[in-house]
Amino acid sequence: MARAVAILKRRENVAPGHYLLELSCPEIARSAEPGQFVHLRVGDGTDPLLRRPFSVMLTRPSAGEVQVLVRTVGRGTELIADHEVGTRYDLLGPLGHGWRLPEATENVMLVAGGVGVAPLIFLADHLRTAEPKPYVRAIFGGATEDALACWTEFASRCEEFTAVTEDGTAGETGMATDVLASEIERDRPDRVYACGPDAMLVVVAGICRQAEVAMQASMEQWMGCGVGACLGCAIPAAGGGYVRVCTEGPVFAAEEIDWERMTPR
Amino acid sequence: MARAVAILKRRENVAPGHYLLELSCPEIARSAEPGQFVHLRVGDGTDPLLRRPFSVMLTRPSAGEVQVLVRTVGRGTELIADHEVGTRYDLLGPLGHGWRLPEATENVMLVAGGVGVAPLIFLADHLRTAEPKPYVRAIFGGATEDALACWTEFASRCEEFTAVTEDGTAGETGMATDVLASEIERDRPDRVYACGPDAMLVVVAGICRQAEVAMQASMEQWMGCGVGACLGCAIPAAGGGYVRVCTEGPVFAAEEIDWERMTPR
Amino acid sequence: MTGSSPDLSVEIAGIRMKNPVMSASGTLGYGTEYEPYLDLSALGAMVTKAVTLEPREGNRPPRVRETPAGMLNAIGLQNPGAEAFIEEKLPEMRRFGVPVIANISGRSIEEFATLAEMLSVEGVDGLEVNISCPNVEEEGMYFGVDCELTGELTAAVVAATELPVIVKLSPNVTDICAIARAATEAGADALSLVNTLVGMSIDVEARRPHLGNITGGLSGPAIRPVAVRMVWEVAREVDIPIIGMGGIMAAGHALEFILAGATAVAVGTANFVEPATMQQVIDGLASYCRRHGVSRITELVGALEID
Amino acid sequence: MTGSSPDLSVEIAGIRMKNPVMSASGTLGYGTEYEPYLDLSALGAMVTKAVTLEPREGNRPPRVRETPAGMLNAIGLQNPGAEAFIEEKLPEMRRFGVPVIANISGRSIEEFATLAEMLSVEGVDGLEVNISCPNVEEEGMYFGVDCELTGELTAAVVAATELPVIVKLSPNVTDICAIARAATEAGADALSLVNTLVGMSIDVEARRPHLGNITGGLSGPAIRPVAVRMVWEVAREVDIPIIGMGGIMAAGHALEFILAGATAVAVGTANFVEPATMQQVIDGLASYCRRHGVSRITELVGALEID
Ligand SMILES: Cc1cc2nc3c(=O)[nH]c(=O)nc-3n(C[C@H](O)[C@H](O)[C@H](O)COP(=O)(O)OP(=O)(O)OC[C@H]3O[C@@H](n4cnc5c(N)ncnc54)[C@H](O)[C@@H]3O)c2cc1C
Ligand SMILES: Cc1cc2nc3c(=O)[nH]c(=O)nc-3n(C[C@H](O)[C@H](O)[C@H](O)COP(=O)(O)OP(=O)(O)OC[C@H]3O[C@@H](n4cnc5c(N)ncnc54)[C@H](O)[C@@H]3O)c2cc1C
Ligand SMILES: Cc1cc2nc3c(=O)[nH]c(=O)nc-3n(C[C@H](O)[C@H](O)[C@H](O)COP(=O)(O)O)c2cc1C
Ligand SMILES: Cc1cc2nc3c(=O)[nH]c(=O)nc-3n(C[C@H](O)[C@H](O)[C@H](O)COP(=O)(O)O)c2cc1C
Ligand code: FES
Ligand code: FES
Repeated sequence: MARAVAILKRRENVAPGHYLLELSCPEIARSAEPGQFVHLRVGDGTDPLLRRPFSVMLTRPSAGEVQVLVRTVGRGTELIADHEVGTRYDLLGPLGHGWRLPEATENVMLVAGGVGVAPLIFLADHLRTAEPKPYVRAIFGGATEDALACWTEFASRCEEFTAVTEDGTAGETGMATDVLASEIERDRPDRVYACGPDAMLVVVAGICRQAEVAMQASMEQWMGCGVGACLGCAIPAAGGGYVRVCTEGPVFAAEEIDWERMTPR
Repeated sequence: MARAVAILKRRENVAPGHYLLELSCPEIARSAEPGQFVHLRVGDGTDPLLRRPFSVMLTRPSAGEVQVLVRTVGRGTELIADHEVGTRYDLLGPLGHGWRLPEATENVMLVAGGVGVAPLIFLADHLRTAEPKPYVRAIFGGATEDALACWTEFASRCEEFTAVTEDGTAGETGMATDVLASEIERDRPDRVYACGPDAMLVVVAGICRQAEVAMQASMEQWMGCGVGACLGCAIPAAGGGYVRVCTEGPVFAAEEIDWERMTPR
Repeated sequence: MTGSSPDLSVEIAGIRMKNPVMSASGTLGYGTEYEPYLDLSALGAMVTKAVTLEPREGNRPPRVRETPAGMLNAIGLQNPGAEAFIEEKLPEMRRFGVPVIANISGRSIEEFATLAEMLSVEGVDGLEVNISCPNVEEEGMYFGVDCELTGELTAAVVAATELPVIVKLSPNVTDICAIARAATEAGADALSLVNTLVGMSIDVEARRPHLGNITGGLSGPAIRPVAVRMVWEVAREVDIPIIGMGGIMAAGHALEFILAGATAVAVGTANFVEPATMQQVIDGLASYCRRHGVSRITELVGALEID
Repeated sequence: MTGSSPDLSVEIAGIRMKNPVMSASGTLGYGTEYEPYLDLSALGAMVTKAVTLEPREGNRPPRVRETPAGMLNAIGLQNPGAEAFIEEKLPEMRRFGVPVIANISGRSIEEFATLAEMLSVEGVDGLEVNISCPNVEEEGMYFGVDCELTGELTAAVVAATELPVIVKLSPNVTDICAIARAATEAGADALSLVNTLVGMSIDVEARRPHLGNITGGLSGPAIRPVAVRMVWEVAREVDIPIIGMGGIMAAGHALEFILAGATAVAVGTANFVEPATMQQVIDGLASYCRRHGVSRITELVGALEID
């Protein structure tokens, strides 16, 4: 947890509205753990004003390199999409608590929705070299093919991989959560790791509770400080009150969250 | 008076804190008259928010080219100083009323202070091809050599040229206004054209009134709209009330302005 | 317009507008200044710069200054006065064939009433009573922050004219709803909100205020959250139409005001930044309606969902 | 510090600070969160997040949202309560060796008084009375917009503690000077202004407010002109020291407040943007003083030149 300067080495438009940033940032590359994020300042003015949080997708410590996958949804991400190679970013990180790793021999399931794939790619990459190695299955869902950015990076790091789109433009047709349910039927995993839209995570949490499968989820919330000071990134905690996505999270055990109150209005 | 898109073809750091922009903008190149300005939007966001006014320094109608000299004084100009070749600017112009040209055979004096040289270079360039040609003398003053950006472009377009700096780092030592006074002594011009800091213009106006030399000045004021609608760019008018720099000006005959009230607080 | 295009027309106190987008007072001059950049005949309505009884010189310069995502202005109601307005400016504004609303500002209730009478002429479609101009001492501000005075002033203007009376409120108050109620109960046909927030900025090198008037009115995107909040609060208190304004730069911003309860919106500072803003907002509203299957823009007024 | 360095020290109601730069309540957590990014021992003082009698869960999410050059927040006074604060948080904050000012927020005058008593402990150097937190209904807001209540509340707190009492004013009022006078006459030792402006923003696609609390407090550069204006107005009305805040991102902004009449300044939202802001402001103030031959920063307080 410190501040760092990252220099944009490469920017690739990996899918419509999705940009893969290759950043040179030795500190983060060395210290980031799967599931952690960086809080990045876009520009040096007031538009945008606040930093923007992005999960670390991959690191190459030896090369001092960090990869981040950015989906354009507004002002900040659209500016990033236009940045030239050589752009310098001021960022805070690595921030938050990442995935708690499985017992070695476990059979784990990774469930990604859209750009939520980023922290799961990092996890899958990490698990590849775990000793002895857990068996890793993955489900990657999106509205259309366009939402499955970096799916090869994801698939190539898992033993089994299922892509699913709502419109059937890629992989199976349907929702990631449907696939999860049938996969649990077929071969119950010991643990589920999920990241994606709240709506998806709520359903995944429901399925896992039912099937009594341990689950961790990487959550999102609009952020102020990113370091635990402003209490802006609160989400409902199990048993009442709130937890901070930036500090207690972004990765939480399913039991820590009040999924009832998480349900999108 | 219309809107145009200008594309940055070349950006040269002609002096410390001074940038010469070569813009491709056929409409402005064709229609701009000496003393007119363009109202340029820096970026497409809210930082900065308002457009920034800049005088046209030179045009090459055939090439559809416009030159602007920018001195960095704040947010907008500093952003401009960093813009890459190829940057597209949205601008309004040419705006305002330019220099009223002299009777052909006149003996005219151009007095420039710092970046105020821009509209006078355009005027000098214009007078070069006037038929029959007026005799053009010029004085270019600044605090130091660094403030005499584009002096060669200026000098090369005048019959006589005197540079003057307060610290003597270039040309004579002193103020442009001192040189003007002695030049009027030596050989009284029929008309003086001046652009520079308010403090300088006030003194020039005083000298010209004394010596009964006709004078025109290009004035500055913070602007809102740039087109006459907001009444934001007011400066004191002779006989009371105010005139709009963006519409009645930026070039005014000395008699139109209340130099008393112009005197910097 | 094809059959499928949504109906953007709205009515504010009897003033029919083909769309809800108007110019904010003091930001479009008298229209002509923007002719080269914008088809003014496409607007829902045009609002004039404040008109006063006598001509006004306005404040000493500098009069405008940029601030973060906003600007301060202290123009000081510079205008040629009611007579000159009617003779010289009004005919110019009529040319565009859209409703013209005269923004009036007076020093006393009597002056407001006299102005209202004078401006009740052919070609003026409504009056916007500027009880909140923050730039001239002892004037607008004085009325707009007090319920009683707001009521008296409104009643006096309503009595002096047959025209629809729109009262423009100041955001520089503790309880905007109380002022809104006072104006409504006194007979206002509609409300405009908000005017500018009183602000100030300083040149720290010179140790002087940037504005010749020391303080000025803050406008632009910076104040939008405050303006939207006030429209939302007032819309739930009164049942006369509201014209919302404050930092509108795009259709999405206009929609914030409409969803919060505004029947129409006005664009001010954005005109200086992008002269085509009002056209862009009109087009953006139409496409939003299409995208969301909204056949009448009026369906969106106050349609904010709260649980 | 070399002999030639300017003296940045100031005193606010007996609280000695080595420089005029403090953290704004609720934006620096309890300090520890920022340890990796900033040397907190360099600050003039630290102000806590609001402390309430009982623990508070805070408001439903989302709680923050960016707006043009600003942000809306509706945290809702989430805090562990006075006891836990004193036992767990205060010792942490003491470690940095700078004055700690506790920001207190209550539901009733009694609760404020009780809080003031409870927090009058070793290690708390002053109390900032938050009569203006705009996020919790029937609370802060309720006091801060009324002169009488502000007076009563201030008097009650002053009577309940030996500590310096700083009253933090709400900008959401018609007459900030009246409130300032009320607090001063009731015995306040200093004033903090401003708290956040009440604002709101809307997700037009979802037709819902961005914040779970619907409205929130607007902070950041967007509000700076309003904050500077209020400090300037109040500084000419009262003779107790003022802590100025609202959109300070750099030394130049802090100087606007100081020239307008603030003895000290607080940095809030900027901490989220750039954790080193407070250090940068301190350094910038020193170099400004050198550049302008100012030997004591206090010489600049209220040094704005008006003619
Ligand atoms: C811990 C964490 C990790 C994240 N990792 C990634 C990532 O790896 N890749 C990626 O593309 N995005 C990621 N996000 C989301 C990303 O931070 C937002 O999309 C981004 O901040 C939007 O900025 P903007 O200026 O483009 O959008 P804005 O203009 O600020 O807002 C546009 C829309 O984006 C959405 N949005 C804005 N901020 C957030 C936020 N903090 N969380 C969720 N939605 C938001 C809202 O719907 C908003 O209406 C992450 C968010 C969090 C909290
Ligand atoms: C008609 C006209 C023609 C101009 N021509 C030129 C030109 O050819 N080259 C050039 O470099 N500059 C020119 N200027 C000045 C130029 O517009 C300002 O320097 C510029 O707008 C500053 O923008 P900024 O964002 O960098 O500064 P800001 O951050 O906005 O302000 C920084 C400082 O710049 C000064 N400033 C800001 N706006 C203006 C303004 N409109 N007029 C005068 N001073 C201002 C103020 O002292 C301010 O404190 C002209 C101004 C006018 C009115
Ligand atoms: C330069 C300028 C002049 C203005 N003049 C007036 C005026 O004469 N009368 C009035 O009621 N409001 C006046 N206003 C306020 C605007 O009409 C509008 O209420 C305010 O600017 C908020 O809208 P905006 O943020 O879109 O600019 C003026 C605003 C600006 C920026
Ligand atoms: C996230 C956040 C939380 C805040 N919490 C408090 C608080 O608990 N008590 C209080 O008096 N002010 C609180 N404030 C207001 C700030 O202390 C400050 O008055 C205001 O934000 C203006 O300063 P700024 O623009 O520098 O942020 C909070 C502000 C923010 C942004
Ligand atoms: S973003 Fe500030 S506490 Fe999490
Ligand atoms: S800048 Fe608006 S009238 Fe001149």
